[in-house]
Amino acid sequence: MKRSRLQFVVIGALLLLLVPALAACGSGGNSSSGPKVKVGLVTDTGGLNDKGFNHLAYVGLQNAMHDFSNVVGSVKESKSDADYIPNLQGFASQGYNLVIAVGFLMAQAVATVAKQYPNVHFAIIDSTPSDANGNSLTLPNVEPLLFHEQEAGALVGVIAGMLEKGGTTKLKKNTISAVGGVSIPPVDKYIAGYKWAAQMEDPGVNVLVGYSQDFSDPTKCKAVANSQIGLGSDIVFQVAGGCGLGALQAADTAGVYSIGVDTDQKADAQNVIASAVKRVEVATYLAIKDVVNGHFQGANEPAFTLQNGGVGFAPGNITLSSDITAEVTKVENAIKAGTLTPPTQRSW
Amino acid sequence: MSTTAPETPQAMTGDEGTIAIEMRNIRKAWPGVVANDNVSFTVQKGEIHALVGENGAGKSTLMNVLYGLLRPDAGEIYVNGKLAHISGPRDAIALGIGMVHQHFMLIPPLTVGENITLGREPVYNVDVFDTAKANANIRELSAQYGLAIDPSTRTSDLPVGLQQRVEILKVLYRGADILILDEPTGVLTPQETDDLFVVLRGLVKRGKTIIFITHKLREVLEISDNVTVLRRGKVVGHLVTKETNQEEIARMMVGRDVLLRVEKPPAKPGEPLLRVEHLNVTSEQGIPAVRDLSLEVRSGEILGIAGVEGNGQSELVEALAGTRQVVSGHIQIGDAAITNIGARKIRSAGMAHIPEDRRESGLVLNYSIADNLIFGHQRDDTFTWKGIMLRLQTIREWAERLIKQFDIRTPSPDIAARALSGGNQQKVVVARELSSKPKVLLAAQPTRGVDIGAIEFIHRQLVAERDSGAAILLVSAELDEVRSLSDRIAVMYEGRIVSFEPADATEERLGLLMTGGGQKQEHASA
Amino acid sequence: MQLIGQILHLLITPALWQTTLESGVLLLLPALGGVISERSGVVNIAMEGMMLTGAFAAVAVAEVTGNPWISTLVAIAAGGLMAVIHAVVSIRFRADQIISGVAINIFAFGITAFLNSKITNFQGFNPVKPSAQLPYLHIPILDKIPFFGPIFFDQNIIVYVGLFLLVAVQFMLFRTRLGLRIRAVGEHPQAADTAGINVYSIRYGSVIASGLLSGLAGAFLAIGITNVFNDGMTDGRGYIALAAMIFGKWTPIGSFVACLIFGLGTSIVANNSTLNVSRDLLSMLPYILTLVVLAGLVGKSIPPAADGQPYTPGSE
Amino acid sequence: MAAPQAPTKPAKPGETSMPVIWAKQLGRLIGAPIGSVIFAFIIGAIIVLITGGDPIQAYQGLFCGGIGLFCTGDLYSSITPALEISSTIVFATPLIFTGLAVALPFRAGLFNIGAQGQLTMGAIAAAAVGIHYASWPGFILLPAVLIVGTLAGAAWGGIVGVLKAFTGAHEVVTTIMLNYIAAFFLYYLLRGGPMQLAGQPEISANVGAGAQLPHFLNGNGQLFGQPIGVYQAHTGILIAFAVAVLFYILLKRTALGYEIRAVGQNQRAARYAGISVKRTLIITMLIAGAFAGLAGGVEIAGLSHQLTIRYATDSTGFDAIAVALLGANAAIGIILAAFLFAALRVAGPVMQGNANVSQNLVDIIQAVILFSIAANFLRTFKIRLPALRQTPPGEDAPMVATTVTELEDTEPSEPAEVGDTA
Repeated sequence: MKRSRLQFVVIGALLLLLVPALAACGSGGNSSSGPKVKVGLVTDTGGLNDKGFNHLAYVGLQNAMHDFSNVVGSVKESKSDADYIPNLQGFASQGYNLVIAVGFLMAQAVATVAKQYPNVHFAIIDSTPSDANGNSLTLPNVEPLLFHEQEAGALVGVIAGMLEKGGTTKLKKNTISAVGGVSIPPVDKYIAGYKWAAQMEDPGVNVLVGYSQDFSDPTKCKAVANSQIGLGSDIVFQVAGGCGLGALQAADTAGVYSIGVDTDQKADAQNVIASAVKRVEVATYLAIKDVVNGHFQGANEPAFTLQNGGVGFAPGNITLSSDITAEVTKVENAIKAGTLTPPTQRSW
Repeated sequence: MSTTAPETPQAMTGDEGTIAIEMRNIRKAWPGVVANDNVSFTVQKGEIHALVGENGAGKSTLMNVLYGLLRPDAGEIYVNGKLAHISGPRDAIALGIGMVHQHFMLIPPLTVGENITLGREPVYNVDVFDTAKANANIRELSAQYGLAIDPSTRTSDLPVGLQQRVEILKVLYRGADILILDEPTGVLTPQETDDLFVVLRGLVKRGKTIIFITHKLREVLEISDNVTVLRRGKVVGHLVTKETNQEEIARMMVGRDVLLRVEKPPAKPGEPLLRVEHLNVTSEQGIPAVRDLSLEVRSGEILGIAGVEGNGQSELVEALAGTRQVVSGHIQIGDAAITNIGARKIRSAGMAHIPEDRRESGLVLNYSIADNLIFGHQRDDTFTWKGIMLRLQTIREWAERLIKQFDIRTPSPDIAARALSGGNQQKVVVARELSSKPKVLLAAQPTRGVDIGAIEFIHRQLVAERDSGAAILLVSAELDEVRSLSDRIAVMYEGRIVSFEPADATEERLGLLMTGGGQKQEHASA
Repeated sequence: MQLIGQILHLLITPALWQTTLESGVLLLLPALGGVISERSGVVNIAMEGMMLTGAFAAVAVAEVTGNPWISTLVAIAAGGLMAVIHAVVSIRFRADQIISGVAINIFAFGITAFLNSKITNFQGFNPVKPSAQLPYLHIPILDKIPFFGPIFFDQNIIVYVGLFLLVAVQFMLFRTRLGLRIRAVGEHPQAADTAGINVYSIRYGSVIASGLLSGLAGAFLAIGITNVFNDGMTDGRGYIALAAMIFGKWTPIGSFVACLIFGLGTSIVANNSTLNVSRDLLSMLPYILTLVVLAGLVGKSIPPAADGQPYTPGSE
Repeated sequence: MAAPQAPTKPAKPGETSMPVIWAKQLGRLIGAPIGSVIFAFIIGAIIVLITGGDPIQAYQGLFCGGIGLFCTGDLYSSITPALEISSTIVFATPLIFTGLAVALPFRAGLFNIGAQGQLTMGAIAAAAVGIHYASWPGFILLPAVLIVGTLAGAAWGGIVGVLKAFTGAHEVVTTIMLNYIAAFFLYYLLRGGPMQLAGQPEISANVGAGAQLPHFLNGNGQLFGQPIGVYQAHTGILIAFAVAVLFYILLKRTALGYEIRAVGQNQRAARYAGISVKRTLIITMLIAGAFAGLAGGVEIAGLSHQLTIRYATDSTGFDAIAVALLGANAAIGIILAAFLFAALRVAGPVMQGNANVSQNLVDIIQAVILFSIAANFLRTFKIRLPALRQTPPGEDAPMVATTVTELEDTEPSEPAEVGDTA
């Protein structure tokens, strides 16, 4: 009897919690025709709804499913890095045509599984596969989807440097900053380009760089950003995915500028002046398209650059003066032309 | 003998003016135990009525029924002449009944004022506790009854006597006219007891009625107007204090209807095996419980400790067993000093211990009988290989042997001790302790809560153990048991041994000694 | 020498103290809940789950209504709902309160993540719009005071609410009839019962209050300090609040001090760009400090006497 | 109140036969866990149903993904059952160790939430040895790795025991703090600290080949249509079984285990019997820490071969609490519960990937299992927690539990049970 009361209470509680869910549930998935192309997406520990590259990769998958009716997509979210290998194997063992690993941190796992399944196509975002010693590998069935983040970083760096030089910013301490997640190449390349370009425009500018050690908890990035703003940063560049939303929010609260990352983030905060864009969704889409069309490139897949539209920048909520936009265009063209090459290594 | 039979309740109209409480034919039973058997109990307004009886006689049960903490199986309660339905303390409070519990219902970290007013707190601004008003009320109450106390003191900082005063004030604050005091002097020093009596007399003078539960007869004579004696759940007498004396009450209390005969040959005492010198031990509350106590028990002898419970027997036994720190003094088994060397070493020195509460200290109820039969010996070479691996087969055989030898009624040694009856549980403890062939055996309340058959069996085992040369220290609240088993009797009162008596000492004499009589009063020392 | 200079420089940074206060109040809210619950005798390690539920509810409702106040109210209620489960299981069923708390935490994580995926079809909620966020108050003039201005007059509204609740709970516990009864029930339920107090009502109320406060903390986290919901976003803060409460000896003020220490730990880590020490090593400091304090070097922490013990009437 | 003794009817031999008693005990022992699991699955189904999912598809996914059963139909026929079983074994291995690490302190009346941190420290130490002495031969290196992991976990657990015994610091709080400290220490080591692999944050170099536990299946061919290399089940599970046997022997066959259980059941009686409660608590936590530390060592040696942040971020040490409770704190129960939870864990992504039901359903199921066990916890497992001196007879004995950690405690008075069966 006691038991049944407990059940009543638990069920009742569940029902109450579930009320909002009822409104929102729907089912997705159109049936496809033609030879199926099964695509599996394995997220890193950030999960699908990380508001960062896992999310963007998922958008790319959905776009592909929309455009190619024979593409069937599935997702596995990794709860810890222990799940990387089983999740990749899970798709490969089921005869998936393409398995996409999202993120630099899966470099070793992809190499391990790709060697086990030489007939399955793999793609990994932000990295090449790597061996146990961290050396990158060239595997014919793995397509590394690499981006020249430093080029996107450079464009927003130009804006930041010009604004500082113009002296129209709030704090006037000639300081800008970047909030990184964890110090991994894709993050550091963004920041390297940003710093290089800002100092190219305004050699005296002080560029603060901090890491939150996290890609998902916004409070951490917010605290780092607040610290930087406290030290006089007028412009905060977030390079930390979902965590970085906290940095954007900190800038809004303090009334200073912010720069978004990966995707156009002007909707996420008021003071976003631009976003350094990296089209993970496009890369994912193209990788799927390659498999659909039988043009899988493997290790020969070219990097995504300003030149081919794989990276870029998106304007924000603040109208920039014409000399700034002109300068951005100038630098953009120079990079595309190869006359300017932003650095890829960290120098801080 | 001025016993009046329990009065037949008179028509309530006639006594409405004079009778405060009348309980008629109260019965309260638990499976196997009748705690109150057709008890009728009447208290006049404005008197101090002592309710006396041995431990387990049913006094507290009766009062808990009156206060609504227990529901009677049968019977009626009249308060001030009106039939009352008391289903909880709240009802009792509403009827003007207050109870000072043996274990105080005080909340140590709260102030005196908070404790007293709890549940009826004065407030202002909706819910803000009005400290000033509470304290003023209490001061007024204090002055009225002569119970001086500082309402802003933390209750935990008060000595026990003052804590009791807080309890009394708490009851008075709730407007009680009838006060039940359950063993109020059990925790008090003699000086504090005197103070309490002054207070009680003052309360009566102001029209309060007091029911005073005790087993200390000296106090009964000193403070009460009337006495009701309970024995084994029944009223055995109603006495007018002025017309009686300590001996008479003691005889009624202790009774002689179930005198257990133990056949035993005369003792052949040998060398002293247990020697205790000038032992001092404090209780949990830090109060001296055993005071400068010395005794010795010889091989082949049972020394019985007689005494009303709470006079330091438990602390004495725990100190000897090594589970309570000795403050000062010396204990030895044979020639080996065992003072404060820890329970394990004391056991290996040859001490066995039947603790007074088998469920709390003697057994692990969820352990099997076999496991309980080696409890405390689990590292002996007999039962373990190099102190590591238990020898299960040996343990099982051992258990089967003891089960047979001690007549433990169980289908299997694998049954959990929890599932056994009280008597069989106690046999498990006795079997274990005796089987270690101890030099000294501490037997504390060895037959408490045990059926007659098991009592006789355990008594025979103790005598047999004596005859095989052990020194036995028997502590029992049952005077009959002490008298029938012991070869010598030590009477303990307020932490001291007040007298060593021969085995054939009369019940009256022992009763007197146990309740603080029959010896020079050493009252003022506190 | 250089390190000392860096530390000094860090300590006079207003941002350090601003974040300390904000993080401290975020922990304070569930800690206050814990104080109330445990003062009434119910161990509550489920603040984590209650907070997480509150965070989820806040973001979900903000998405629909766009109103921060409605969202906050629903978040508070959602935390309270979780508390009801804990209260029923641990008071009515007298289950082990710690295990019930652990179960709440796992359950809250599971149900919020499950619903998050379900409602948004694995996309996650969008960041909450600024108009649906709990606002930051820039108190005019005062916020211009050097150093103290940004720390005290440039904070989220919930920081002020939290500080108000700190005073209110401290006052309630130690100055009001209700507080007296809560403490009585937590110390000695039998005594309270014999004094005519309904032990069960007090305990139910106290546990639910802890859920309401934790739910508020969840809202503060999700639509105040940040503007998103992430699965498991409370990230152990409920457990830290629990530790802070014990550290603070079951008093609101003491808990607040402990919360500030944890907040300072968080803040130093975030502000250490001037300090040449690993962030992760710095992050260990508050936990080590707590351990040292608990180890009794600073003083023993004694819980309410009946904390964790279910009450059965008529027992002694 | 004077506690009236409530003597119970003496057991009359022959009235109840041992097989009946055993059957009753068995029923009592496994009834609640099985009931809890069924109950949790029902709740899970309801949740799936009202959120518009198909519970049958979802549960088919859990069975198929966890234990390779019912891998049929459009959704699941592409799954290789053997691979799923192999993965379940992989995930069950650390859960058995940590489940034991939670269960042993439970038996002594302590609540070890710190298995996570103990595992972390074990993994760190094991990896450090395995990397630093990578060139050592396997017959030295492998034992060294496992032993060092064990010792590190024991030390981490021992801190809890010492604090508990000597200062009374509540183990729930100390273990939470130690979990965080261990986690941040791991992060430090792997994020710019001495163990980070150059250019690769959050992972270390691999341990030497000699430090690796063999897999069950080796070679380059195919098995069940998959390359053999994907079957990651490793011999660590055998060590887990061995430790479970050790746990059983420790508890049931050794004097120490006897004392641990006695302290957990009745500290007062234990003291009367001459058992040192403090010493027993410390030893218990040392052993528990050793179990969890060994989990870390075995994971390094058997599975990951490198230190990664998973050793702090995954929830093994917390899942272990549910495993221990569901497993009734007994060796065989823990093994079964560990396999159940591992199967759920492995099946979650299969269910999500193939049936589009969020794998967080698994967390909900675990929580509900825990709830329903907690509400019945005492009665079922007789983990004595309660301090109830007197039950008014006539009511049934209430389920009473208090914190597992009271230093003084008493038995609940429950009605005798042998007589009841008559």
